[in-house]
Amino acid sequence: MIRPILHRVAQALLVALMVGVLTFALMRSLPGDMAWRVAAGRYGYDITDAAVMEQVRQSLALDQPAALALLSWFGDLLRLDLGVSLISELPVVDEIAHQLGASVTLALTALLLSVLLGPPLGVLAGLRPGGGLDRALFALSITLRALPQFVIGLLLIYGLAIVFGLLPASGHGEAGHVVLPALTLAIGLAAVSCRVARDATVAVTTSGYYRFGETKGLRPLDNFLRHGLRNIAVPIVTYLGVQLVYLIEGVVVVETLFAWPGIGHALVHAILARDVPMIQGTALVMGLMFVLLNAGVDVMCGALDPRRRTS
Amino acid sequence: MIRLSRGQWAGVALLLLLALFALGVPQVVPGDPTRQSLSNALLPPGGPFLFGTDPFGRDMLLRLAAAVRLSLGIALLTTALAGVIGVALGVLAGACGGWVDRALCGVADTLLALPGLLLVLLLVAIAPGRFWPLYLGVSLVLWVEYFRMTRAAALRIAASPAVEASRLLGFGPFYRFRRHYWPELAPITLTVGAFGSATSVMSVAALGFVNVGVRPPTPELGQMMIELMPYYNEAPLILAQPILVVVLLVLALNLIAGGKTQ
Amino acid sequence: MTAFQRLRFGAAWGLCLAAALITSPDANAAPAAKPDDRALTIVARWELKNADPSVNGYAFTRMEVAETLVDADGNGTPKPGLAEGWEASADGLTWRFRLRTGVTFHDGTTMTADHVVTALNHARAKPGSLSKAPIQAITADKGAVVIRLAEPFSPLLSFLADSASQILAPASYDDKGNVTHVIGTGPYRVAEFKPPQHLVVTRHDSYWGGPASIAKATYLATHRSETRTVMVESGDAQIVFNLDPASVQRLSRNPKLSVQAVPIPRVISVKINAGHPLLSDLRARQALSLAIDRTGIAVGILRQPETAATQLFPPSLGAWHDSGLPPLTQNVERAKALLAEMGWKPGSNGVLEKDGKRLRLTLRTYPDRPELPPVATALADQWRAIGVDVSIAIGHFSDILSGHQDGSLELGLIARSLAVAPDPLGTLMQDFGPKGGDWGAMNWSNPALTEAIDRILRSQQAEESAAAKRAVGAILHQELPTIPVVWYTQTAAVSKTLKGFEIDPFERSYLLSRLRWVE
Amino acid sequence: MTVLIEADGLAVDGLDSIVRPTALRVRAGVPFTILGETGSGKSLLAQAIAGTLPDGLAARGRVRINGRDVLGLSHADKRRHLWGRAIAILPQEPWLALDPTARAASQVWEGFTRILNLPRRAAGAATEQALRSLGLDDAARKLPGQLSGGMAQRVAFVAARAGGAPIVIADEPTKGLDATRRDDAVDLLKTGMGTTGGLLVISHDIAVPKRLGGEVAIMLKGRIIESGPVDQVLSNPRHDYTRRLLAADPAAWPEQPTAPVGDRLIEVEGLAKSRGGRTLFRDLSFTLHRGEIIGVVGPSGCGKSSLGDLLLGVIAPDGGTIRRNSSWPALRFQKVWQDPPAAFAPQLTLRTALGDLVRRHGLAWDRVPPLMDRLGLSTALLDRPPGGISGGELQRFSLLRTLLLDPVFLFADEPTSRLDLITQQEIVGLMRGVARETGCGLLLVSHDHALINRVADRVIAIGPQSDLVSPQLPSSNIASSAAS
Repeated sequence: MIRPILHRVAQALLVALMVGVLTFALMRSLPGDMAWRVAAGRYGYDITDAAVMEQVRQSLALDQPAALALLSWFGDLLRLDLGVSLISELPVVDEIAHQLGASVTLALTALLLSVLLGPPLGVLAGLRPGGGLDRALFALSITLRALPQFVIGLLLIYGLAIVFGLLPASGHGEAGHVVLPALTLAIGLAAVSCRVARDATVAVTTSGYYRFGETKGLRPLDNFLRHGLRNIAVPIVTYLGVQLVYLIEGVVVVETLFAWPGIGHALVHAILARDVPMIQGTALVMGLMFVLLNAGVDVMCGALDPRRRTS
Repeated sequence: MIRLSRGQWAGVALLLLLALFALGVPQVVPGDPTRQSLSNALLPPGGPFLFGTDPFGRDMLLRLAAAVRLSLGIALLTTALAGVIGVALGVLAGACGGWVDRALCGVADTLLALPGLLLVLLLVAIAPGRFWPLYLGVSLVLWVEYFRMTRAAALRIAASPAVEASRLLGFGPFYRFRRHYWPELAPITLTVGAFGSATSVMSVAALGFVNVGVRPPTPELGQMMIELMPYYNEAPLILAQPILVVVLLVLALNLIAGGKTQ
Repeated sequence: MTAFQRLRFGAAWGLCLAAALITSPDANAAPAAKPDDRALTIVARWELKNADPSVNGYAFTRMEVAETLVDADGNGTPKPGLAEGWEASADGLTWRFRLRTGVTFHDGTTMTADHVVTALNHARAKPGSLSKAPIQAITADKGAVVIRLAEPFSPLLSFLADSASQILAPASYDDKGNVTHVIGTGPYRVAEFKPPQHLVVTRHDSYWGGPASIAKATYLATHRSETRTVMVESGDAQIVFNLDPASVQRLSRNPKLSVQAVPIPRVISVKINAGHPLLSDLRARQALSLAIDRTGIAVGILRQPETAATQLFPPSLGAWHDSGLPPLTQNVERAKALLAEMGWKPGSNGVLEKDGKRLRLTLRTYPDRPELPPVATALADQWRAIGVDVSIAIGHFSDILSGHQDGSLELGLIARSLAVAPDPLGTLMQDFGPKGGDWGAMNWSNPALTEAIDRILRSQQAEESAAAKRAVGAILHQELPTIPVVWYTQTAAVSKTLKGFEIDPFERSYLLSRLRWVE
Repeated sequence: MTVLIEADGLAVDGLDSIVRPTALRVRAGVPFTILGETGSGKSLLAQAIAGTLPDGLAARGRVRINGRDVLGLSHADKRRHLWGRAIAILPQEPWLALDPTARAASQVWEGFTRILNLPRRAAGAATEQALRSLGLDDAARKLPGQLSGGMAQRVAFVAARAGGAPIVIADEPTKGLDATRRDDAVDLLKTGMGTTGGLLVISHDIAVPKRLGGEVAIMLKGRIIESGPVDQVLSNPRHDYTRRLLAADPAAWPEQPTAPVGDRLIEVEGLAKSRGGRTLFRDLSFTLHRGEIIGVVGPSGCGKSSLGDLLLGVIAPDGGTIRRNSSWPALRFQKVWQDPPAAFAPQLTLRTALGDLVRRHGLAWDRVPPLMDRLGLSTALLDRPPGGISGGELQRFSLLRTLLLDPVFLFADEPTSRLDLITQQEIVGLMRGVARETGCGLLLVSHDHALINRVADRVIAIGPQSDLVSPQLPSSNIASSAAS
């Protein structure tokens, strides 16, 4: 149990290092003058001009050497200080604290919905491989996986929000608002996890121990509950770890589409506006969220699979 | 060498059909996919233009064909680049083991610590509208998958008696790669490649969606969708085309990947 | 886990799924509250950044939280705001503003001249119109505010009407003069301010002009036009601004909505580097202008035929628009002839060549205004028809500004507001001054134009001013330092559950206090 | 004596008839073994009786268990109802049959609660007792992955029988076990049966019926060719196949004369090797001469294979020296593997594989046909992939490819442990012939003492407790202490 924790801690450090160096190097090499972007981001196109930009340039101390700026960022990070957004001039931590809640709500709702949708269907299909449900689910899954996330989102909006008026299309603040964006993410996740569940079910039900459970004399339901469920769940939960990448990436696209005031949305904007502290802050938090969720998956795997605890 | 299932054949057939469409249309229908004619905007399919026109009066048939060429081209290039690097390093790591393996795994783990889209977004932001950051970014994300799969297989193959036998029988590393590794890696490469291509098609479209992809007027599927999205009520058949094409492309690639999940 | 527990788990999981499916629509069930308490949602594309008036002041004046000393009517003519009236000295150097009495800030403080002076001085220190005015001092004098100028400056009133010049309570500022809370005098007060998306306001019951009808309103910034359209279609928002052209038609057919479009003093034009060897010749600029099918763009892309620009100033700018000017029209043959006259000859692919060099240019534009990329695409296509090979670079709008500064810009397609403050004069001084302007002329200047602008600045007489304004229009029309393409219309879709909706052409206010719910 | 299982005209139909109509009787207290080689249909016969035939195969005829006709049972569920209650079906490979994520005790416990419907506490006590009776106290809290093969075998046995079924059907219960463990497993089955239970065992190993006693049936190509009490059938076989089968048992092989000693090939002095922190052997010294056969025995995992690999130079020793006669290049030191299909590139036809080898070393293809002839391989096999021919044939090919290189040393690592008895005898015979005729030194590793005993000139026994046992003992003098 110590090794996985150490592994995740190392990964978290790696994320911090990578985000720091990468975003810094990239942003420094971006085309155009940073002061322009910052001025533009702050004041908008009607007010920004050369004079405004000059004022911004002086206020930002952008002439600082890159290495020094990077070092000071790491130094600040150690003190849990992510700096001040160049655009809003508010502390990055405050902005992220506000956005992170929204993103986590979205991500976790999506994960929950996907777990409710995908694996149960996959298990049902896997119990009768080659059956009608299996084939239908295969077709559905492969089609859904061929749809880009934003298309799924738009289809859902037009379908559920406009035509049927069931759900609010966009916005934030009420419980109902999370459903569509979360569903958009969840459908993509479920399309894959139902196949994982299906394959796992087939593998388990054709395994020697499942067969042994039957010939031992266990009733099918007993056998499924005692030897099927846990063994099917292990690969599904493990796969959740793989899907987290999709989730985090999806958050970027889906938040933009649904005007969800989360961290992915903030990241895209920060990149466009060249708000280096925000980019580093958001990328760092997203990376750490990824690591943390992965650690959560580890814990769940450990809880499900006693082999992890003993080996 | 690689035996394809029925579904995989269907995927190959579909992909060939799309490629034929992409390459054949310009041969049959003369014209320029970026040529506008505002008086012919949003003509429905079936009229003077077989697939209709977009809001700028550009021929959808030509645009779709060009967009498929672009998507396939990017997909092919990125997967090929990532494939060559990934397989070569994967075999190297798997077959050599030791510090080579540890070093390469370290690099791969580092890249995996961060979601790929983030990497691509940052790279694309360096040179908006250019192709190379797209190629580089997508390849950088894809090669890790090749590497991991190839390495896992190579580890297994390297430990197999067949490879040991080959060595004892006096065969060199190239022979072993050709006769032992490659036949087993080929199907994996195909699967990963098909998945990678699908990922690449999707990523490029998603970047088009956040306006950081290929620059207009070059026809690109994601951007076409966004351009046409507002007309969903007015010209649904036009909007459906790029969506359908993306779905078919990714579907074909997913089918080739064997409907597998990973 | 025992099997029984597992079974229970399974049952729970089924229930959860069912519950998710059944309960989620409830979240959207129509609010059962009294009509009076209904909250209004307004969606527009501008994201909120912070409380600084120079950065985000427009959001607070639009939501009627903050007000300015001087207001403007639908034509941009100054009218009393927090100042009841004003007088200028004969030399035009001293302005005295009489303050409205009985005005209270949202924190209950009564507004005094000192408060106003403080607010204006803070505004002067930040980027914005006021910082560009030749102000010597702002002082309080017996309940009035006195502004002393270094030289006569006719657009002062207009500058005071700029949202960046809004009057806030002293408690709004911190020690360094930065605004931390927006405490204004308007009919609405800030209830919640969550950048980048949310601004919630509630009615300020002791507003000097009497309380508004609608109790609560939310401003929601939504970047994508598709999303905005969807929100008004699904009923999540009652008012949506900045519709993309394609949605305008669709939304106008929606029986639950009405769509309004009002011409505003903003114009899409091509900014030209007149110092570029290919573009320094007036004939080249004329040829580019003649090649443009403005009506085609207005109809095909903006879907509003009347927006095709016939000159720089749209008719909404009253005194500046000169109907006597010959309209800008398309004449491809004439354009080709002009280029041929300059010595350009058709080369391969129909692109013109001279001395082995191809006529190739790059047009920069930006996607913040969703119309720009399509217009750029159309322009490139129309220019190609006369043999000019133009490639499009869609990037950040600051690329155009920095391109202006470092001289690398060739062509830029911009959407320029001619009236950041209600009077376009300030904008014109900035854009077409002797050194050109970031958003205007580049490597181009015209002494006659400078002189005409100067005349307007100093003029105290309407007639003299009008003649000078016509001269300005004529010079810009003739010389084409920028090529106007289409004028702007502000579009909005409004739910029919509201009445009294109007678009302010100067985008100063959403006029919330005039709205009421349909009974 | 009560007849517990009674089959008449029992046949299994697949694409073609796989098990011909067969009759057998299993009586209480009398173990019954079906003996046969791979593909003889013995497993299918057992599955037909137990009702566990794979999809696509159907049984016909009549099967009575405890006097009840089970094939005719209208509903599959009723058939299932026999499982665990009337018949306990012991899995082939117990380590694959135990749920890897469930602790050993719980896999036994569920039989008591779910099938016998004991209350929780009583089931717990019963589990504890059942495990203790087989010395599995320690195993209770362990996961299958933490159990040794023998322990897994016993846990599976307890789990299968927890439902209280009197009849045990065991399919290849000794597969993959070395001799000692094999005997333990057989004893376990026999004890478990008692005097009233039934026991049906499927095996390819003659040692099983020998130790079990009771009755035996010999199966060949889908039919029982001979059956009866073990003593009678094995001592007085009537069928020619049975006779060959018995003769193929290494114990029955004729003694071979030891070879005259040739040149020194490999000299080993003070050799030591450890793996995973455990010493496999140390201070091992011996000399292998040309034409000599040295046998290596020991329980699985004791380092037999490592010894061979050390001699080949594939792995390096931890201590001591290995001197190979430098007159011959490394290429002429070769190896034959345990699992023939694993030692060939699966996608290549044998013609391609051999062709590659011939080309690589500039040999003439002419040399291949005579060798094939001598190894008893038909040329038709050349165009098949390794997976397309039998294990015995493939093992001959692996011998063939080494012979093309004129080996002076051959390390044969359990070369016949995956093969049937008769094939084993043929392959070992060939190897022996090669060693004697070409003067090739042979290091033969096997877990089968009897086999080594018959073939080797000298024996090295490696044991787990005693770090090193008896180098250079005469073959008649195998240290029996090497058992675990």
